[in-house]
Amino acid sequence: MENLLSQGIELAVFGMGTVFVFLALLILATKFMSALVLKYQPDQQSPKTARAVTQTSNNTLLAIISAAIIQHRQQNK
Amino acid sequence: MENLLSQGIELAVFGMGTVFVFLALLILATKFMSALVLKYQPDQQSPKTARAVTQTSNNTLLAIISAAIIQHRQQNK
Amino acid sequence: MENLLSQGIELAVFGMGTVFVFLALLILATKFMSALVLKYQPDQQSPKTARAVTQTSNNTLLAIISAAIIQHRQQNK
Amino acid sequence: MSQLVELWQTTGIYQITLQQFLMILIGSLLLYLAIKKGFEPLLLVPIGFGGILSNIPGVDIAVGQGILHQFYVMGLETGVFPLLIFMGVGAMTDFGPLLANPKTLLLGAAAQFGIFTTLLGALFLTDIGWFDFSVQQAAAIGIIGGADGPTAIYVAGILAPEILGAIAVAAYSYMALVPLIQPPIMRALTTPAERALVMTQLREVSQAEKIFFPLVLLILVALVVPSAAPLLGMFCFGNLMKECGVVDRLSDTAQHALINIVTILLGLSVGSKLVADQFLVASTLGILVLGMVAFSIGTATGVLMAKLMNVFSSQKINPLIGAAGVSAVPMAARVANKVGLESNPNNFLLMHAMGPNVAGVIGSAIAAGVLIQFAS
Amino acid sequence: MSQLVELWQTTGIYQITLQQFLMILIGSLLLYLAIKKGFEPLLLVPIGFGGILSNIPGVDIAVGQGILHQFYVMGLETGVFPLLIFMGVGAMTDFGPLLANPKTLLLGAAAQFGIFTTLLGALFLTDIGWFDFSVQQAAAIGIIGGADGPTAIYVAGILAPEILGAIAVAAYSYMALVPLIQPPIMRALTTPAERALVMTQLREVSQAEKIFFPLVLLILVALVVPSAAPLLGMFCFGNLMKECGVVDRLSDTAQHALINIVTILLGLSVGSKLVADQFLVASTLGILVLGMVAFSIGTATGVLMAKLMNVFSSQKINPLIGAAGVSAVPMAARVANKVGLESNPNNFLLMHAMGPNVAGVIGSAIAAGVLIQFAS
Amino acid sequence: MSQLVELWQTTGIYQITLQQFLMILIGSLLLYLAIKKGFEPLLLVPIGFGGILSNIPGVDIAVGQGILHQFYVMGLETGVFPLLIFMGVGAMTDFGPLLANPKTLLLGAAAQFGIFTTLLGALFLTDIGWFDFSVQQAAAIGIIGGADGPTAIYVAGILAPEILGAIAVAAYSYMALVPLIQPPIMRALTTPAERALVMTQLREVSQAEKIFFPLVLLILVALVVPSAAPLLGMFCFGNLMKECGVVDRLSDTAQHALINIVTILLGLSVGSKLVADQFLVASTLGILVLGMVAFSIGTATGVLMAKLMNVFSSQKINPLIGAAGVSAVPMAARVANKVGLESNPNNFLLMHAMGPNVAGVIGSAIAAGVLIQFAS
Ligand code: NA
Ligand code: NA
Ligand code: NA
Repeated sequence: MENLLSQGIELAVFGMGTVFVFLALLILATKFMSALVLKYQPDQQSPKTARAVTQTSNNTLLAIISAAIIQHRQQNK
Repeated sequence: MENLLSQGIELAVFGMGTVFVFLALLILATKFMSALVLKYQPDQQSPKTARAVTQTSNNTLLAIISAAIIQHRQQNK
Repeated sequence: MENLLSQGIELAVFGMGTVFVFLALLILATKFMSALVLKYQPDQQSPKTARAVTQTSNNTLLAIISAAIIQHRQQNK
Repeated sequence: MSQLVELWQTTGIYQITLQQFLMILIGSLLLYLAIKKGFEPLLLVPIGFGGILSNIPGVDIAVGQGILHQFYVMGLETGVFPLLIFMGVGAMTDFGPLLANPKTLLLGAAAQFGIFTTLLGALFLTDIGWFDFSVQQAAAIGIIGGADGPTAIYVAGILAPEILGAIAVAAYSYMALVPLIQPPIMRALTTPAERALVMTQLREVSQAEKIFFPLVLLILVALVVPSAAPLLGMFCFGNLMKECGVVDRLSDTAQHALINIVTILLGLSVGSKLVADQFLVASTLGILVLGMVAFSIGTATGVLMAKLMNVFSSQKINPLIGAAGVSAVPMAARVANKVGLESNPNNFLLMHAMGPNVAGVIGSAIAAGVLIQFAS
Repeated sequence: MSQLVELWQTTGIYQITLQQFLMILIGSLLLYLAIKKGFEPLLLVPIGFGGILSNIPGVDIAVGQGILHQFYVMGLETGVFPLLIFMGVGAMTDFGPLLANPKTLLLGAAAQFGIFTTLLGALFLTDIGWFDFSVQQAAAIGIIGGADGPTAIYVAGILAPEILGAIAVAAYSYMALVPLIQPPIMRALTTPAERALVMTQLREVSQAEKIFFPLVLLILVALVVPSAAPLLGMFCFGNLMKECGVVDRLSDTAQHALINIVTILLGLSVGSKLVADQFLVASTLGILVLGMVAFSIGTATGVLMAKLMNVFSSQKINPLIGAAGVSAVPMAARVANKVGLESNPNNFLLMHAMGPNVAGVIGSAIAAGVLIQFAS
Repeated sequence: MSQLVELWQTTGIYQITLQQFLMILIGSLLLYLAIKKGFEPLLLVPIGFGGILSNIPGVDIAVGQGILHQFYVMGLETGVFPLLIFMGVGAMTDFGPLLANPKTLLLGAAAQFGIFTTLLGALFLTDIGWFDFSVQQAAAIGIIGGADGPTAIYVAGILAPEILGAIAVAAYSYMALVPLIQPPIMRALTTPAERALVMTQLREVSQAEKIFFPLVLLILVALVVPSAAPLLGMFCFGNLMKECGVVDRLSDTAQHALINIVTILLGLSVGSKLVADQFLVASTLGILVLGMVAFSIGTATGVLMAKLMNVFSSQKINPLIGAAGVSAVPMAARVANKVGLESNPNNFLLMHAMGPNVAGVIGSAIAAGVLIQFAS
């Protein structure tokens, strides 16, 4: 049973160590990646924004069409 | 073959009996459950209604936004 | 190896032949089918159109409802 | 030259048998009924198309490593497909009308007479030597009278997979034929005055009752007929997901993406049982006739039970809604409504008929449990 | 008469054991918590219902050819279900807040102390003879502290399937209890001034960074902890589908139809491990207690790490967001926000807490990789 | 200390081979092409990512019990994934333009020359000793020229699974490269006057014709080339679901949830064939080169056939639409349209090119049937 506990302690030490080392490395890697990206694409506009714009226009279009139909209806009354 | 038919009759009698007994029990259980529910939650409002209200408000919101856009367009004409 | 190539040539000839024969037959079958259809259902209206009409009415309905809500809001201002 | 002969021998024209040709015609007929006549198209389009695929000569589609056989092994031999469909149906079912008038559950019981009399009929036909059905086969044929597709397929898959194709085709065809089969029986067994009876409006049912009902049903199944628990368990699970209001995204998927995917695969799997050598046998004819008998008897006993209940109860029910007890949701309820309107244009039976209609689903699932328990 | 006895012996009333009855009550309790109390309903509704189904006497649902056992074999024994869920979770995760403040990754590391101390606790309890956990079981119990459902189920499925049911129930219950478990610990370890600390607003993160991050993470996993690659690989794949912007239809399906289908099947599969003879054992009690300890320690070490970081760094972080490092996305981040608002009504920590929150997912997946590598 | 060494030996840095590193680069290249260049992203994102996952050292992902290998066994060894994709593609295909001008089917036939000349090319390269392709492998390589992803994967899965990865990568890459590969060939083989030819507008096609077409096609396949029936059967089934108008919910699911789920799983499965020891072999280079040749020849023969048809027919067709006969739907049709606009700004060929485009799908499926029949 002594053996079981010592196996557990070993597992805990290595495990927690790996988790910390990994996430520390990930911090470095992430900062490095972000620095690279910001260096080479400083003012890149995200496609999400572009899409949002399109959608807004579609909604506007819809509103215009609705308005037209409403007007048409009112004229026919 | 006689055996087959008698097996069938037995199956039919027990089967139909089970179906009736089960559904009769279910009537009792359902009535009992409904009585309990009505006793302890007499005026419970169903979440469905609440949701429907939210949706209506959303539609109203949409209509308001549409109206605003329409007005905006008309002013810019 | 000679055998491999000749097997390949045979496969290519039969394969290409089958493809052509099949698609030629398909042309005939398709033309025959279209002729039959046009003969027996010359002025069939496609369900797609019917559905499109329904949808348009729905949109119109929506526009009407929106207009009503807008009017209602304006009256309450 | 010899290669050209070899090539010719790979064609379907060379290899096709008369039986396969006939089955392709039958598959086309199913497609015609589904597309042109609107017969349960969600199932009969995949079944009919699968039936055609299964009878293409010279290629393994419904046997061996063929795709339809793989679907069959994956979903029908295991029971997974019908149970998932049942879960989706549960998620689409509203027990409100049943909860408002629980005694209509008895109508759902009465309509299952069709199942058991047909079982006896099949054994009688065997007794007199016209057919040679085993008890298992007779039970699977009887369940056609349950008027519930997934239940019929589930039972047939367990008790008599060799006749699954014929049973599924019969079940879905007759469910589609409900508007033709039921009205004459309903009219024959009722007077115009009975048909014109207007029922009192159903009370509102609370959310809590709808949440508890599938649990009450499940517990009762567990205590009384455990062998029906796979079917009704999945059904109640679907219904609980719908009603509990906290897992709407799961309920939506169960009602749409999941049930649609499974319907496609189930239909094709059933189609794989339409291979000529399994379907073109004398027993198929017997199954088709017996299935029709099962439907008719279930309709009749449902109506008669309603009349019987009116003898003992002061709160009268329109006997037409008894016919909805066979299930065939929601077709049978619509038929009851339509026949009711004929006698009294102000008589709206639809919601009243939904009670026995879903009761019929429960009833036939219970019957299925009994048959699986004692016939397998 | 003898047949009536036989019929009676098929009923559940005759066959049910006390253990099965208790498990049906426990399943009902899970449904109550899920539906009435809102405890992680997406998982606890299927798990609870599956648990009831699994304890119905006299019918094979959770064993043999039963449907829930088939789901279990198909998806949990193979690891397919938790990995597909993880892919869907990846497709729903926004790494923006983490990318804006990468050092919060350390908080996600610190909160994994709960995993390993609980592992040691389980082995200690075995050492003193209270329980009899193997190293594999201890590791699977510890991972409850990861506060991540699919990770816990994936690890338990590999290391200790016999206690999978208890582990899943504990993991999802405690994730739901985060708003009760965490605040007292957070308040005990921080001063009002610390809790009131307002953090500087996060910078905008570009689309390109969001696309590269899952790839950077994947490569680092491949180089350092390959045993975590199945979990984090599927997670990064889902996230890349979301962020890359060119496969939106796949990303949508991963976030909706696919994850919903798998959630239903996974929940039912987990429910199949609630059969009485596997769940009603002494070790279940130990698992429930140890799981709670794991959560609490993880919360505490997350908060303490945040305070430690403030000692060394000029850019202060509010220690409350350290508690979000256990994962339990997004519940733990909301709790951090709520506790922060108590001390300072203008202190909006939600976005700041999302960083350690998703870091906790990565941290516990790494811990899972180590445990699978060394304990299996 | 020895444990630290052991820990170090579990890392990827210690275990990775040069081949695996190269394959991770290739996977990243595929992701780059898919995300940045828009190369068939729906397939190349999962394939590229799967390729990276498959080459992570020290963990079983693409072999044994690994998740990608499980997907492979489940869906590619069985043929289920490509057939379900084909069903979904069928449900998205509009045969209207083809029905309005059926003789364009011949263009879809002519473009399959690429398949068979490439097959011969592969065997010739084996004959002269540069490579060592079997007839099965040569056939699977040839099918790249069919410019149809699921067909290529289906054939390769049956005839030569060991080179499936290279074939899928080649097929999807070249389909994405159609706008670069085709125009020079098209310009070289046509005069400006030919390219400027304006075609007469297509007639309206009735709903009934669209419903009957998949059935006519299926019956003809059954009679003439049964070995193509699994592929074209599922394709026609999908198309019938779309056109018949009575199973819209199934058609919607086949076009969205189902095809998306299968696309994710198929892509990852194909990625599992990018393991270094299977992909980094000399034959891969041969496959990539031969695939390009196949595409080019198909394009050329499509154009030439159109010119040949103009010799014999009074109703002239623009030879550019012949290039669309390779399939690569809808990319090749768009390319034809674009090249046509260069010569005549009022020349809209898109709808005219859709006919040969979908004809090319049929043509390559027929070719696939012949190859499976005679080469397996
Ligand atoms: Na029924
Ligand atoms: Na975690
Ligand atoms: Na093609």
